[in-house]
Amino acid sequence: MSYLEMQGIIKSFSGVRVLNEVNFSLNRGEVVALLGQNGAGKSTLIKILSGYYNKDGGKILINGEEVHFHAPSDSLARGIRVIYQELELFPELSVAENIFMGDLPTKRFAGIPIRQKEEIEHRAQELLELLGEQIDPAIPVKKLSVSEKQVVEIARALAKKANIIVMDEPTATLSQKEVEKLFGIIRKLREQDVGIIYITHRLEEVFTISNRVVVLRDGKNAGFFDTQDTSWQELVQAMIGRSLEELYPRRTSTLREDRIMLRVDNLDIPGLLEKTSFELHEGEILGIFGLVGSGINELALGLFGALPIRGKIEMNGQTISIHSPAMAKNLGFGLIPADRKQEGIIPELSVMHNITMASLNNYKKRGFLRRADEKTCVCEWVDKLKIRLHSIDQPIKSLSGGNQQKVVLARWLATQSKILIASEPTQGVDVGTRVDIYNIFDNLAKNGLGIIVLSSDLPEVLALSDNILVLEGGNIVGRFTKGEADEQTILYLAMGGKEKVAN
Amino acid sequence: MPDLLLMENICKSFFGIPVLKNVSFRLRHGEVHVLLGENGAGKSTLIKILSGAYTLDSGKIFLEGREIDMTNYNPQIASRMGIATIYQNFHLVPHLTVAENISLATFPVSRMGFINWPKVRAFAEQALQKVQLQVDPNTKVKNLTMSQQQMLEIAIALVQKAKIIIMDEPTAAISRRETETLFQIIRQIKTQGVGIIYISHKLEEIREIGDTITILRDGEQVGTMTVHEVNMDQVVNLMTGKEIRTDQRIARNLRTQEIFRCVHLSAVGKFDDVSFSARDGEILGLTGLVGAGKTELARAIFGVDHFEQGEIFVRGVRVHHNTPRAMVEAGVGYIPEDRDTSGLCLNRPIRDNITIVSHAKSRNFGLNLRQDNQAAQLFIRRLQIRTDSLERQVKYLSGGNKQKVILAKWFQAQCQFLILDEPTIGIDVGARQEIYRLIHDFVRDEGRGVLFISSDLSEVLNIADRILVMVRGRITAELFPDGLTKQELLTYCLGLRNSSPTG
Amino acid sequence: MEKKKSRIKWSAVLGLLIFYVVLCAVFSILSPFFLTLKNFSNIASNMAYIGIMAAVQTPLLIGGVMDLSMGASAQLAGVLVGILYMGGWNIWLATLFALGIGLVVGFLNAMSVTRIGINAFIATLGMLNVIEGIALVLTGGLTVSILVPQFQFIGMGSILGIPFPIVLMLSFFVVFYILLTFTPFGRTVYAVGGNPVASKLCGINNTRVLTVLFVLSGIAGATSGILVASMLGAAAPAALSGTILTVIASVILGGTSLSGGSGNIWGTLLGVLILGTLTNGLVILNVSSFWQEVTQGLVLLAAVGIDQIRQRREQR
Amino acid sequence: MPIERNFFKAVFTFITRQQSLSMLFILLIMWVVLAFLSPYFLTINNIFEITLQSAVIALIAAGESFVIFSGGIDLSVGSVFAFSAIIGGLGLMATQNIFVSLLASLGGGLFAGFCNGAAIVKLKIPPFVATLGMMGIARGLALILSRGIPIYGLPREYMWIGQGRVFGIVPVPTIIVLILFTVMFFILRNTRFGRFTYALGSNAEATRLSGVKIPPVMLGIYMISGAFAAVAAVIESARLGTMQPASGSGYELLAIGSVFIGGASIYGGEGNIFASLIGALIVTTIRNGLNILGVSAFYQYVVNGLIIIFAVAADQSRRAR
Repeated sequence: MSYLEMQGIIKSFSGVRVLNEVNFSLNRGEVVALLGQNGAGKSTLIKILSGYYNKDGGKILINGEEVHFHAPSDSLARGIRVIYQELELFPELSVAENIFMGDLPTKRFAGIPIRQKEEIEHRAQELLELLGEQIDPAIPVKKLSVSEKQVVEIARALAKKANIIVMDEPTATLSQKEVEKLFGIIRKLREQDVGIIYITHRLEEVFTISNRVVVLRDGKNAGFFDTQDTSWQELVQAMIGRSLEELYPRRTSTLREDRIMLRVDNLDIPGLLEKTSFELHEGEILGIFGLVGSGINELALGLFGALPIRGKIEMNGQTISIHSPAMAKNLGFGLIPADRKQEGIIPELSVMHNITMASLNNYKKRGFLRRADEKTCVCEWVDKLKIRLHSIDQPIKSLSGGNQQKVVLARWLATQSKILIASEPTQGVDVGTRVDIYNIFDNLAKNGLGIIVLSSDLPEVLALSDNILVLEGGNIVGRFTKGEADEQTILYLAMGGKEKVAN
Repeated sequence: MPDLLLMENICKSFFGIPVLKNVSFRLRHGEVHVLLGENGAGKSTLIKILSGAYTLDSGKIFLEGREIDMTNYNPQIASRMGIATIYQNFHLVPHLTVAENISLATFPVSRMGFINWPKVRAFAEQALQKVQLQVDPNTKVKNLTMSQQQMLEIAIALVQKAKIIIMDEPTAAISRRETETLFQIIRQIKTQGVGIIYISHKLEEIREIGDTITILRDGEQVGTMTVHEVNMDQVVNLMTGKEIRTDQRIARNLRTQEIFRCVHLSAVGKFDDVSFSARDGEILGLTGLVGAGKTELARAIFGVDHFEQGEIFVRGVRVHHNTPRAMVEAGVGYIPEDRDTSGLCLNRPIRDNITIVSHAKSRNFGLNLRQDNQAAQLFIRRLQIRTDSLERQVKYLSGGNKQKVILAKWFQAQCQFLILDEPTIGIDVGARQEIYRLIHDFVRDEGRGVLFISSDLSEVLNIADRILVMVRGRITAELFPDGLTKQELLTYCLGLRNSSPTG
Repeated sequence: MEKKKSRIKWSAVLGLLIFYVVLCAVFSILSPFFLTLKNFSNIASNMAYIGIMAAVQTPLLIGGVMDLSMGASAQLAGVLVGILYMGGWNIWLATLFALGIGLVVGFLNAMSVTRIGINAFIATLGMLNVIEGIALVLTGGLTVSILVPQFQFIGMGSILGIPFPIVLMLSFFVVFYILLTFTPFGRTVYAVGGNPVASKLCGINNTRVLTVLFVLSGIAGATSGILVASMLGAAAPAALSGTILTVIASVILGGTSLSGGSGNIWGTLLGVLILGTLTNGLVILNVSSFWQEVTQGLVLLAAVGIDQIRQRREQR
Repeated sequence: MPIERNFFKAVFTFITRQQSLSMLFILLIMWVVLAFLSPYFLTINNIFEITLQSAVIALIAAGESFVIFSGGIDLSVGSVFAFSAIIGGLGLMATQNIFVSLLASLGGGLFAGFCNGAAIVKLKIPPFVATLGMMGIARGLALILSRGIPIYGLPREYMWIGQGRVFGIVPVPTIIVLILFTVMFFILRNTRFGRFTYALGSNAEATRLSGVKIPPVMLGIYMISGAFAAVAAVIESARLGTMQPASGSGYELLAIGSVFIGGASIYGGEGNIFASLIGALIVTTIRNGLNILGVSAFYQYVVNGLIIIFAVAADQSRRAR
């Protein structure tokens, strides 16, 4: 039985589980690295441990005895101390005063009698020496460097008799030399029988300082390792859930052969696209691959009515005509345009307004918007798609590219689109979000949507699609089902080759 | 019987940059010889030398065994000797009739000095028959279709007793069916002993019509073979040059002198404590995930945005004012990520765009238009910017050519250190290679360096001599591309590993 | 981050409000006649026609377009009422007809902007010339008097003691506030101004949005022309030609961006009031009316300049 | 006959390819039509009369051209016109020296332009707003300085600038216009300043990133605009023999209209200064023609407006092609 045991911790925010039965343990005198990508649930776990959040389920045991933290003070009383990235020090007060902040009698808060001051400075000195640091306890904290401030925080934790210290990315703002110094201190703490939870992104550090590694992924335990017996490849695989060779998720859904949603027959866009025909089934992800300038973009815009098209389009067996994006929208199409900045977002408007822009009529009652309905819907999608933001009223231009893309995606999900046309859906999107988007697509397909992914990223198309079309010079030059497609042939066709490559 | 045409050891360089290196080329009677190569490989230069548009630096050309005197060689002589070129944009007079066009060079004149119309007509009918073109000789040329115009050009070449016909991408603008007709004609004129030099990218066509293939890459002849002995796969490899990466690195001459250095650059929330230096002749790659702060860093270095701390040195001299102006004066150039919105004056002529930097640096009141034109002309040729006139507004150019104009503007101003931010985004594969080549050429001259910023890992691996990795605003690794795999580089970009950066 | 952003939005209006209060305080210290209910109702009544036009110009600017022909439509409407009445029409019928002409003018503007694709600034600049010319031609450059008691109500009457022009102006502001904030249409206006391509690809019919805006603008122009004609009891063909710039100035003063996509209708109301109060205060202080133009120009420059500097500082 | 149709089509495409050419063509057609309609129109005197009448608008349009080519707009020119006239008038009253007066006018225009430029460069106020503010300020100052009273009693030498004729026939303003337009044409074409003016209008960010110092260029552009308003003011004062604080109102729209009729792009970066001259001539010809035909002068507004709309519409459809 370890000193600290967290068992089956569950936490949800607005119905979305961010921690799902997470286990964690820590002994005194041990450094355990907590590893995971952004959003894996590390900080939520820590906030439950420090009493900021109440857990929805599970148990926390200290020394074998179950504890309940209702507020940060409960956790502090148990000797758990978190050192955050943004240090929580009082810059105007001296080092010693900062270290003994909570223990100073209130009457001395304004003016400390000289003997007391000497006494706490003396005790502070002792603590700092314990950590092997030469810092004058009398000088104000604002004069210290970042790493020295960190030492003060650690000293403060020791002064509070902390048994467990949590360090949240402590090296993010430190130079190489300061990092080494910090590691020295951590080793000293270990000797003091303090248990340390070390949160980081950097594998190198994990190997230098930790005894054990706990990996979280998507709010779940993804692995427990002894540092000595593991390799960084193994850890990476645990973190991102797959080996680096395949960043792409496995498809879990299958298309329904019998239900053709969309049949496009001899679609022409004068000068840009010729005689394009294809079918889209319910629950299918149709990948259309082409190089820049091959016409994939135009095809997307044309299907959505933004370019004039000729040809026959059938939807669920009925012939339809699409002359404008508005018409396409009403028919149940949604478009994620390739050029997010120019065609996708409305930069000045808030995230909420961007999401509901295409579905305003859904929240209308007697001609007026019901903003409560709108907000509910937006919050729902923000949670479902894990869009990272501070507030739904924040202007979309302040989000990262990946999150902006999710907002555009949410816009069409909010209109309950049946067919999603995604043109270069992951261009300019970071790796993590990319994986999210793939998973969302997979999920949508499972729910019966038809998705057309037009992309110039070949691995993406290969990994994602049920069927693959290759577009070159405005013509479809190849058709493949998932199994039979290989990278080389497709690329060859897309570059204008005509016959299959030998071998 | 001697070969119809023999070109031996042709060398040609523009302004010290070799575009043809010892190329030899042989054309037999009745042969279709395909000239293959990426854009910028030297195909068109070779053709232009043959047709008299360019002079050659060294080498010999034999026509039917007789050496051509190259000293006074020009297009008129070439056509008199029976070398006809059929360009993509036809050299016909649209407002004249077919018959008039055919007789344009040699208008049959009666004794009185009047045009002998019956003869013109007879001549035309005879010519049209040679290519089996069934049009009324009295139709205006502008009323013909593209392929008819092309046939007409061939007809004209034939009546002028051409021995060699050069076809530059003849099928680019015509339909598949018309292509068939063209091939028929080609087969027919082959039997008359005419040699054809055929330039195309379409491998399929080459199979169908070609007899021999010569492949050029970077001005070098990398292979000549007959069509049935080759494997198309091999051709593609030769063309794109899988070894292009090693080629480039071997060719480069790294010098020890430092050309650019920045020290401890920081801007809150964007990047933190960035230091690096670049050497003379070096392509320094900077990579990282989207949002790592690369663009912000580039903008700050060039003075577009401000930074709070740090210093910048160019050739050891500190640049005091952090404005684009000061950087330009110090010899630094910047090619922004978004070409259209911050790189080019779209509705100004190419000439104005190319010369703007040198005008910005000059202190004169007036400017010399002729000098401007010459300078622009020089760079349009040197960078092979595809345009019909230097007065053409930049907005009509393709993405690749736009990027070349931006490059030209810095080359023209004799900039020494060039910062390129995602220079190949949205540019097609062929033009990409050209841009790499230009960057490569740029650093070959003494006293120049490049900071190449890109999120495309394979691109960075291919072009850079040294790679800096940026993770969340900090440079976390300095790597060398040799032996480095894409996967490894990705782990660095994800921040999973770091290596100590240089100070 | 989010808090900071919304603070920026409101601080523009708040800053204006503070400025307005200070302005009023200064004037009431300098003159005892300033701080009276009567005087304030005067200010508002006198600015009502500007306010009406500004209330509609605001969504136009938010939608990324501009209507320079508004003042001219006002002029034409006033003149039309006068001429038709003299021609024996019923006064209300004439008013209705004038409003109809305003609608047509707006529609024509919309056509040349959306169908032909002329830049709104130029299209409405041309339209300004055209209708100003028509008004001059119709009257021969002379003033037409309209002295009809029931018509005078529009300009002189009051409801529950509040002068009718103020009621009219405020109802325009309230209606457009509701339109912009609580209806899908209002939301789409912001989208069209913020990024026309993206809004089109959201399935928004940009053409329809702009058409509605221009038509509303024509009607609002006509309304304020009728209001002025009723207040003065006469319509002069060149009386309102310069007002459009005051209208745009007050909208910009209110914090609406010229590049479209953002703006606030209450800011516009404050902008109108500030310009009106400035004029009124200077009159009360017996300052030469010539100074009014100078101060108006300076206030506009100061407001926008300060806003720019603040925004740049926020960005740092 | 098809040939003839083709010929006309060719001529038509040639003319419509360049807006300035098509506008020149329209001007010539107007003159021909008017010559048929009225025997008085195509007399040497009347032609010079048109050039004389157009001088003021043409000069303002020349300054406005710089601003519009650089992607901005100057709404203050009408007020600056009155302001510099009054400054010049005061100078004349004070010293009775014509040169002082001329310098004062020019200085007034330059100063107003400088303020516009400074507000745009330093305070980053959009040109539309900055010059809208200046419009009120300059007008107010003109009224204040003159106390709202026109200045009369100009010396004969001064009046010569507006009323004199060289060789007894060519009006002095016409000559001034020709000289200044030629100079400006060369400045736009053959100087760095001109190049930067266009570049700024085409893409200010790209220009800045090319190392061009934007502030002096911007200041220069607006000062030129102010200076031209001043020159126009001198000519009008000299022609009418009086300097009026209320003069010039509405001229900004006429001048802007002239530039756009000449084919400049509203987004900047394109345009030819002589095309603006043609625009000004068209505007004036309409007024002159209507006068001669005895039609109410008020129609000129209607025609002006229609021409602006049609000119830009034609331009638009050509660009779309």
